[in-house]
Amino acid sequence: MRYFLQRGGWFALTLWAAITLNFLLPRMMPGSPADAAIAKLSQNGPVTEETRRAVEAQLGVPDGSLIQQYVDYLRQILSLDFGVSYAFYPEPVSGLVAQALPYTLVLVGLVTIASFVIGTLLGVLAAWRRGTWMDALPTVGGSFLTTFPYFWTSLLLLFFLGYVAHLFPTFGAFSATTQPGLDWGTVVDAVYHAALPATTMLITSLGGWVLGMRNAMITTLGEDHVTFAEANGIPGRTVALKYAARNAILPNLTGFGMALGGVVGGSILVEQVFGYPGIGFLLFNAVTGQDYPLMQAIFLMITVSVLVANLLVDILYGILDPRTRR
Amino acid sequence: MSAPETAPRPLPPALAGLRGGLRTIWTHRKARIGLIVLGLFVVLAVLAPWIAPYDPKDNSFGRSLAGSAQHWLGTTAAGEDVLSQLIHGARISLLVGFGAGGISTIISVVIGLCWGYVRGLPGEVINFVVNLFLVIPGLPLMIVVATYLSDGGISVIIAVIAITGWAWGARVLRSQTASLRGRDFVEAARFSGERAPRIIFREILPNMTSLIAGGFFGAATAAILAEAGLEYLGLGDSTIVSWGTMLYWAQNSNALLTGQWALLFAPGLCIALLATSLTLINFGIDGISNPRLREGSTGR
Amino acid sequence: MTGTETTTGPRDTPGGEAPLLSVRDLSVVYEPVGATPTRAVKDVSFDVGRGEFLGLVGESGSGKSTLGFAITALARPPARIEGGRILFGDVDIASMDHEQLRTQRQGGFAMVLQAGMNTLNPVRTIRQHFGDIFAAHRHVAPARREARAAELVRRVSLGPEVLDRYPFELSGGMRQRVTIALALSLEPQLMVFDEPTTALDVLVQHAVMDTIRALQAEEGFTAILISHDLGVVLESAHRVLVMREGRIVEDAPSADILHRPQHEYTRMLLSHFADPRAEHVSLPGIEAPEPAADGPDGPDAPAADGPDGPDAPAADGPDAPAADAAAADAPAADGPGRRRPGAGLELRVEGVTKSFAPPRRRAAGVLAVDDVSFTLAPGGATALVGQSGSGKSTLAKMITGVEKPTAGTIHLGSTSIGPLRGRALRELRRTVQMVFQDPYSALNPLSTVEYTLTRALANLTDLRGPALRRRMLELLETVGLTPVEQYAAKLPHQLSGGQRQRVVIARALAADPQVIIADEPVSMLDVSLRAGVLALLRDLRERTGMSLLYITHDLLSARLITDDILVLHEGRVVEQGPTAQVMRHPRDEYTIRLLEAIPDPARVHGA
Amino acid sequence: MASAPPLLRRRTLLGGASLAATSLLASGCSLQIRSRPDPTIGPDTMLVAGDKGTPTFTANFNPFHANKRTAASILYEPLIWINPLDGELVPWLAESWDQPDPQRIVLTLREGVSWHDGTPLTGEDVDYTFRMLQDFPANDVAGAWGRIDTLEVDGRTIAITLKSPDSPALPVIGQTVIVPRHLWEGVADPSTWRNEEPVGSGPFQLGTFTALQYTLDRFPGHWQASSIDIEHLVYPAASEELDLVTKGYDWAYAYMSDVENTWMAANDANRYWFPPGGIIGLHPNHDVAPFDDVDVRRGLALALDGRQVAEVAAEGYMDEASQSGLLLPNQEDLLDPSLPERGIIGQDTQAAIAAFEKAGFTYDGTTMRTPEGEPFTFAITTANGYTDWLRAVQEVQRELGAIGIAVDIDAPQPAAYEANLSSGDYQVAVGSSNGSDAFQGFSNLMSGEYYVPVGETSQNNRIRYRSAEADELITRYRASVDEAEQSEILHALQRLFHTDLPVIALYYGGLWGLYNQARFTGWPTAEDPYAPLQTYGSSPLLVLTRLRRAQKEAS
Repeated sequence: MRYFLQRGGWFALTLWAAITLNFLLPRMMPGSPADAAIAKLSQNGPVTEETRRAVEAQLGVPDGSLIQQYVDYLRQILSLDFGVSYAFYPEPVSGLVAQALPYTLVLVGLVTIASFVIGTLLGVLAAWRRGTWMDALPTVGGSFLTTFPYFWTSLLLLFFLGYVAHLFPTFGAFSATTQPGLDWGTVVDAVYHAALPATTMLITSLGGWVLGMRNAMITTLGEDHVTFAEANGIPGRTVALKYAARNAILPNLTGFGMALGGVVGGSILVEQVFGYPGIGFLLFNAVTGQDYPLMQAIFLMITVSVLVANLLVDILYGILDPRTRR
Repeated sequence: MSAPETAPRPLPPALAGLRGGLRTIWTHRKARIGLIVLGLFVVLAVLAPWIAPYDPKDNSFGRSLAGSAQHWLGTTAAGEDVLSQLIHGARISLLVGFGAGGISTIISVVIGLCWGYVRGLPGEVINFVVNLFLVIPGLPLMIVVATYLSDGGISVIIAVIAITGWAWGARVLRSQTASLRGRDFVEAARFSGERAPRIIFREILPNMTSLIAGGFFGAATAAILAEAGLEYLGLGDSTIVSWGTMLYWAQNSNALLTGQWALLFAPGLCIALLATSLTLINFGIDGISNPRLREGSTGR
Repeated sequence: MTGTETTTGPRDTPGGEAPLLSVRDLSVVYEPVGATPTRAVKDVSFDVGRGEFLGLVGESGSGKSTLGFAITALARPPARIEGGRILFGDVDIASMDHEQLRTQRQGGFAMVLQAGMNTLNPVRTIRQHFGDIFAAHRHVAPARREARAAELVRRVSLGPEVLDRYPFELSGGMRQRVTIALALSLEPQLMVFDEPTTALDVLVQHAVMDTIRALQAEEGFTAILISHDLGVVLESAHRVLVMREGRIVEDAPSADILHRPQHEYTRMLLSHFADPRAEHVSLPGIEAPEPAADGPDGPDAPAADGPDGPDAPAADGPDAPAADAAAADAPAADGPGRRRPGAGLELRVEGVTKSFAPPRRRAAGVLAVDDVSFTLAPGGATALVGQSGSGKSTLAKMITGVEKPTAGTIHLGSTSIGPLRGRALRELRRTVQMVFQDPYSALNPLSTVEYTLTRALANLTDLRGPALRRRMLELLETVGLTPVEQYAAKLPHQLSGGQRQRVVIARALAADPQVIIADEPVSMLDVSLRAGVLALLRDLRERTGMSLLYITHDLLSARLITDDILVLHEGRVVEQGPTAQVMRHPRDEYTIRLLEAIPDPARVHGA
Repeated sequence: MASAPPLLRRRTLLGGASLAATSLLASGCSLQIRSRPDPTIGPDTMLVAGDKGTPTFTANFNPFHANKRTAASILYEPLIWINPLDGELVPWLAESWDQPDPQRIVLTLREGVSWHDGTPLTGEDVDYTFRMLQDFPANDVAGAWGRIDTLEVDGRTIAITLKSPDSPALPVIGQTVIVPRHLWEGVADPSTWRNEEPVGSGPFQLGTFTALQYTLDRFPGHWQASSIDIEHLVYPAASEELDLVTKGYDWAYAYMSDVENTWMAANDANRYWFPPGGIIGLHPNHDVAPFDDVDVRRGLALALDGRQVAEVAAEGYMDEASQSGLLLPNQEDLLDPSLPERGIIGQDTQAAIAAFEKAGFTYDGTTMRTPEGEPFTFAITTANGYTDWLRAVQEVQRELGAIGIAVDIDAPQPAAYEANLSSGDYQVAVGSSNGSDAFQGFSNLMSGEYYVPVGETSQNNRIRYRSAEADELITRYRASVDEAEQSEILHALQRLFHTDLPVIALYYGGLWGLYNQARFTGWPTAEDPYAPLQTYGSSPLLVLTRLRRAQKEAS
């Protein structure tokens, strides 16, 4: 119980720190939102002072002291009101995020879980069949794929499978003519569109799990209790799964919670390349458009989801490891 | 060191350990391949001006030329020789990899070791900060910081990557420090009148060389990939010649459309190869930190 | 074929029937990646008859555990069976495939690994452990499994409630019993016990060994007991194999080993074995003070033991004899002005109590040390004896200022140690020093001997430059590590355990301390190395006049080098007095139990 | 070409390493991307890459928003259509106008115009629109009310009094798009209203809208309905360069690298036309020494080879810019004939060094030194991500390096770039200036009334230029409604621009029009430059009413 309370307290503290950092970071960025908007406009020709005034009137300029802004910000967060986006003026931030979130959640969430599960299983296999091709292939292959830059893999897949072979769509999360709905055709369409981004993220993240699990597993396989289980004639599969993997997965699990942030980060590049309307793409737009409110909301959301994932992992850890339960 | 040198001493222990470590890495087949590949890239980088057929910024050639005897990998949309850029690009990637990897390793060593050594409130505070850095998603943070510092060139990229990339290493080093801290020789050093900084950095640190080296290569790998990502997003310094900027320009000038896809393919492959070489070396280093991970089969 | 016909076989098994296990010309080689291969077992041959209790004894590195793993078919890379055969019944286990090997574990050979935290899967309950074995071999009907598991734990003197526990919820002794019960559940014909009691407390060790003996007698399985402790082996086994450097140097019934050892090595091992309760106790190179010499003034016994050479022959490896020879001359190195006995400070411990905060809320706090008082006279030697958890190490930490007492005071001369902090605490290191338990971990593996000693000297003395280096070499000479220049340049891994412990002692001596606290200084050393270190400690005390607080669970060593003894039990002093007297005539029941737990082969095999 | 051919040994060394890549390359060369139009798109439907999703569309058709869907500019119409090429005014909703004196404008509204819902467009709508802009300045993007004093609508007559003699106000006010009063009046805040179901008066009305694509349909009730030959316009969100080439777009606006081998190679009927749309130049900060010295500015201009810069920055598709401040050839008829070489200042290194020496600089053959004796170095600020600017700066860096001037490149993110320029926090910047309205271009750049010191922000005259002569010319122009006089003043401004070099013109920024003439004909070209091929702004209004379906003509 104490363990879970401790985790909860840590969660709350980190959340506060993340929220505060989130407040400060965008304010450190140079140039105002109006500058960003004008930069965008000026690509279509010189912008006059009159236009700047109109833009500033639209976007408003952050006013009040920093502390006042901070108080307002905290109040807004408590009421889940993130204001109006600058880059997508006059769209409310919450609407934009709500629109993008499902895509990323499904794409990143499913891919990460799939990658963790597949990678971990391959890692178990690699350690168990150490020194054979079942070890070498996932270990070396996986770590090679892991070193592919996200965007590069995306570009290659997009180019060859999308534009050259015409096997997969090249843009978006669904067909241009489909109105998103909850029928079977939409689902198939969505899966079809998610295939390339998902493949990219899967192949580039798999290696890490394979390696992590393999190393943990090899270490565990050298433990006395595994030797003892073998001395007791317990079948290999049971030893591998219930004795070795069951213990080896614990450190890997912590890594899982931590890695989630990295995967969301990686999705920025992937979504960018595939024109996938998720949080990553939105964040990129927010950053380039100097869109404080949107940036803050997304940043906060990513941090909170990583925190929540970590909390869940911690709870899962507590369930999986009887030693933490006391 | 106050010990006077009267007799010639054998190799200092740290160096001897290093030599032994290198030997262990070398015996590891995968690590050996990694070392060779890394060595090739280092040679390429160091000798770039002599190896590269042209100046990487010389744009006096035809634009978007296909591969030919003069330009094996063709030219860019600006009329620069792709092969020369590729060779020179190794310099930046190695610089960023080793620079950012080195700095973030130093940060993680200092923080990780102090964190593992101190007890009580300071430890809790460090714990909190490190965990904060761990949960804050790295790339978005990097993007924000890079945008903030966007006109400082490659050193800013290095700094950004280092600042955002040290936390995991610190965590790993902390647990090792905490376990070494319980070893008698640390207690013994205290009994010898040693002060904390010396115990941390002279007694404990050298015993984690392999772990630190592993962390360094890991951080370097991440840094190389991060640099490429930032440059690709146009958040870096697009005037330098690196594999990341090559990809940026390739994407920008539609290398895929102009058939210049060597321009897109080669830098990515180089990044992957360089990063892989570091990962492979880490296989060997893992074997030092954890002898069970040395090559071999379980006989199953 | 059967092993009995081979004339090369060591000897016929009792009853003359076919041996259960027959090992022929077995060689096992270690081939670690990136290191030179070493042969751990060399051409070993022996038979084990049905129902026999065989002991396998040897010091660390003798290959006894490797042999144990090989005969239970558990050798894994980098270990590899290089040659020879292992016949179990009439089957060569090398010919069995993976599945055959696995299935025969039930009713075949079982292994009980060295006691430790790790023989049981930390995330499975004891019941699940039993369940896994039953499920693997299906030799117990599902309906009977629960009852069978309960019965098995009862056989090792545990209640059925342990079945619901996770391993971390059990004490070390309980875990080892569970391990034995699990091995027993296989109904094996042969059980190999690999150091089954090594990491356990004396009393628990004793009880577990009793259980093993009783089980063997009841169940009639064949047992092989692997241990470094000749006493334990002689007490339990019918027949003993003595191993050294991969070879069996002697194979004889226990009584013969005890009374008529043939091999020089066996004799050496035996010579390091003594009963602390005896009137005269001596090990090679060291002799306990006579019981009559009870006074706190230190031993009247001839101090001639020291110069005899601290180490036994063939003890510390190839370098040792030279070192010993030098140590004999060591007193000459004592410069003028060294303190003589009786000149130092008195250590007074008065009503010291230490309690730790409860690990969890609502749990009771732990009272580690409870109202302990004693005085260590200048130049005196006091033993602090007790099991792990008795509070002896906590007491040592308080005396060295590492921990602060909850109540009571500790004085060194007129200085109160409790309130010392920072700089003053570092000052204390000049007078109170510590010798650590594990010489393998007490030296930084990356620092040369010279560096280690130089740092201590630089920090704790005012010596600098050449004077410091002279003193450093002098220290090495004092602890008998000569030629000093050569030892100064060595790294810990180039030294044997005994030599390392000498370096540790030299470091403790750097500041010329008045009190040395030695925390189990020989418990990690091989038996043959212990006497040398003990002799050195005693010798140093006599020469420099420092006082010694000797913390141990080993009564024999306490008897050898201390004058007074405190027996600690659960934080309290249960008995106190002159060492020899307490050993010979213990009054407290706990002291008696401790003494009785000492293996006594003579009891089994006759004096 | 200075480099020697690579040594043979180098080749063997690298041979193995690049063998794989080379063989892959060989196969890669054969991968010619071809256009694969969607066969379901009919001959009456045009695929326009005019609106890039980010990555999806949000429904915002408020024509006053910066983030509006680009098609909002076709759904709504301005009073006067202004040609982005040369600033020519074309009657649109206003069928005619008059400037009786420099302080008054009278416009006459066209008859027979109706909104998409059938309601007629009247003076009331015009009146409402201007009142709304007055009430919600955030919507007044062009700044009409910065110039209007009073506005009276009487039937079809719109009478405007200006705050001061300000004849150039006509295009600014005339470009205002008119919105329907009957639908907008009820909107609480038109400055934040998204107008998701737009009703305008333009030649096309909104068809379907999804997050990834929207369509426009021909508005049969349009006052020019007979000129509209296209039934549907499709705007997909996926309009990356790769999509442009492969998806069979009829009209796109994008800078495409190596256009001959990409866009042109993908389809036989693909064409491009890249007229100039602005001047990319070096904008010195006139409040920072030594850039306040005209000799330094002239030295810089003479040291640079604009042709080479254009070649590098725009792959040779754009020309060296004239120092007249005009877009040539678009504004050829405004050019002062007395300017030598049509105002183009060629590279003349000797003259450049002489100019610098006149400013007190010294050049020793390797390093240019300031009058103080320090090596002359300065930083050029450009925006990160504007790749052609970056290429241009790199070329400038190279060319100035040749006369011993070391140039640093400073490339902050676009927002920071804007902030730096507005507040004067830079030495020299790359910038875009001038444009279709020649006078507006000079005025925005050179007018002293916009001057603010470094540290304060202004969007106009960010170079902090002050010249009594310029101010006098600008004031005179504003007070003039006589075309001959205006032309004469423009000539004087060109001469001033040419001699005083407020900015150093490098090359023309292009208007990157790409079109396919297979299914639609009548596109503007260099021979018939009636409008640029911008897919945004009001250009499409004119282009779409000129295009004809090719197949119908054939049949």
